[in-house]
Amino acid sequence: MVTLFGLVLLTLLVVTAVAIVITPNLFVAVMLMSIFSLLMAATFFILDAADVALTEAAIGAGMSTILFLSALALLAEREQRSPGRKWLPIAVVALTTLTLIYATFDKPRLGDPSAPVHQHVAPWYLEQSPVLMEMSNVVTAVLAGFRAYDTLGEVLVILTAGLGVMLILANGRPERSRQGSAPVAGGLRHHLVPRVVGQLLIPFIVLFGLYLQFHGEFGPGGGFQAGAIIAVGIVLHSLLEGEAAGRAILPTRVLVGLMTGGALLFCAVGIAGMLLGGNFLDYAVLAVDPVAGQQLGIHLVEAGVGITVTSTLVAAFHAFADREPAA
Amino acid sequence: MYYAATAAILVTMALALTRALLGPTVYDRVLAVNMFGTKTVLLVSIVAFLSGRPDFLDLALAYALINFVGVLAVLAFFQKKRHYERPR
Amino acid sequence: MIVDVLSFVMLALGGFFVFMGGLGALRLPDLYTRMHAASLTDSLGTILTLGGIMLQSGWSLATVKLLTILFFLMLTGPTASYALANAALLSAHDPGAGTAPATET
Amino acid sequence: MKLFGLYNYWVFALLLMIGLYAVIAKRNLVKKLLGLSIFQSAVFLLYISMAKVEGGTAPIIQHAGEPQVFSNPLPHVLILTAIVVGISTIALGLAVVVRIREEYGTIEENEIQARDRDR
Repeated sequence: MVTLFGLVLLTLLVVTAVAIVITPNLFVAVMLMSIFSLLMAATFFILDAADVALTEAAIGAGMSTILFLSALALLAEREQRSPGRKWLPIAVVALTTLTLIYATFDKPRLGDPSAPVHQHVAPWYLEQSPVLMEMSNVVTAVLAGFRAYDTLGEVLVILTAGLGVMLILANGRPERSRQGSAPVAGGLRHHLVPRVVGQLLIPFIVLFGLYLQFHGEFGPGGGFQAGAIIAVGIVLHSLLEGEAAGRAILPTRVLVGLMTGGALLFCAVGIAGMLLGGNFLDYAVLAVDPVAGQQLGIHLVEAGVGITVTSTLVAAFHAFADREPAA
Repeated sequence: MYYAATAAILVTMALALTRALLGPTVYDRVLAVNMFGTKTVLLVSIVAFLSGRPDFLDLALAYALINFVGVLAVLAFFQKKRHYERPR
Repeated sequence: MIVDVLSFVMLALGGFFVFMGGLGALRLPDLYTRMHAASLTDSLGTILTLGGIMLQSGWSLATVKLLTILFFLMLTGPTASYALANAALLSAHDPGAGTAPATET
Repeated sequence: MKLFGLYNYWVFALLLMIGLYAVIAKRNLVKKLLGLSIFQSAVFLLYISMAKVEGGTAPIIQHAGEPQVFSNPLPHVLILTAIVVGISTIALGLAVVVRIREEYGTIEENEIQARDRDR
């Protein structure tokens, strides 16, 4: 029965995706993208991926919408109709779709326990993470423990992308933004009701993010999800109180420090393992008891991930929100 | 009865999506997005209960908190747009 | 037993109100009436649905979490509707526009 | 349910190609980025669908020792990180689009190319 609900959600997904591509208004497309993300998150949840659903909700419905909107405020909202010559892309896309669908007939059907994916390392992870690390959330154990090297790479990609956004948008027009800085800086100060409720929510959002950060070994949660949710909380403050106030609590220097600091904490944990006689990112040597060492290492690594993700997303938001549209 | 409630929520999701597609004003679409968020919270709560894993209610909580920020971001976007379009 | 019946009634009513809200948001003639339908039934449907699950799960951590969700939804839902209506009104979106079909019936 | 056993993969193929269409056929750069997001989400859907095990539950062990079926945690890990990487790369793309708008005054691909030719 729940699978049937999943089918309905998938059908709605396709409808939304088509609408996103068709609509000429970019603001509408971004709104539909937000719906698309919610549908996607619900689908992930039905497919048993609780952690992924949490990330998709925080990123897709929260951060992604906010970033697209703050970029769109600097751009033209309406897309120009591109004339003629549509048949070629449609033909290519239709042909590839048919080929892909034909290829799916060789795939094992959904949920087949004997599918090749489930035979290799996954059973070992499921078996060993409660033993080696005493962690009940296997996703966290794999993310920060067994495949930490992988995650380190991802964190560095996020860091690089965040620095890239800041550098690309760094050369603003200082003279002009000084002249006309005052008016938008107010945020939503004149919308009293949303402002009061929003301010009430900020501590709860940040607290919830911290809960996810530290509860990640028992339930859905971890550095990535927590980082995204805390970032949404901080961005909410900037939205309500204006850019200037948002920058005042977390200046760019601090943000850059946090971004790199999180990634460095991750690397430092790895190097500490090497200095103590293990391999890079080998947590077992961090404490006398190997299990305690594993847990300590995972907590530190997750903290590093959380710090980097939070500060990168906040910095990207500030980079867009601080700019004024070109004349 | 859970299934009936879930089915009602899914149908409502489809209706809200139709409203988001039809428009006609941008506010209709934002309204639809907001509705959609609430429905997702309800859907996740029911399915979490049905599958016997109440610890997944954390997800519903996350959705409830995040969705509101999205609406406020839209509001800030309108305000910024209005501000830059008026003087020029 | 009584709790079961009560929770089933609440779930059924919750589903009904949620559906009605969706129908209203689709069928009503202009923005403000649609907003009215959507936001009111959102609140009522949420209370009933989550209440129904709460009755089923008894006194446990799940109920506390559900109460928290309900609290935040009660806080954010009406605020979002208010903010939206306010924004629409500020942008000089005329409340009377497009009500013609409603007066016909 | 057996009939719909491949439905997830069909939706994956459709979404992938809808995203690809936006990237190759649309001239608006923001639209291309939205298409890229859809493309990305389609890949996420493929991975998560593969991870599902019939009658399984999310890979969070509740009571140790009790035999339970769990879905495959590995694709979850890969996609979890990919979502966050995805948003940071989309932000990077948006930053480039904003700079292009400032330099060229437009975000339509054909107009940008026309400007380049004139130079």
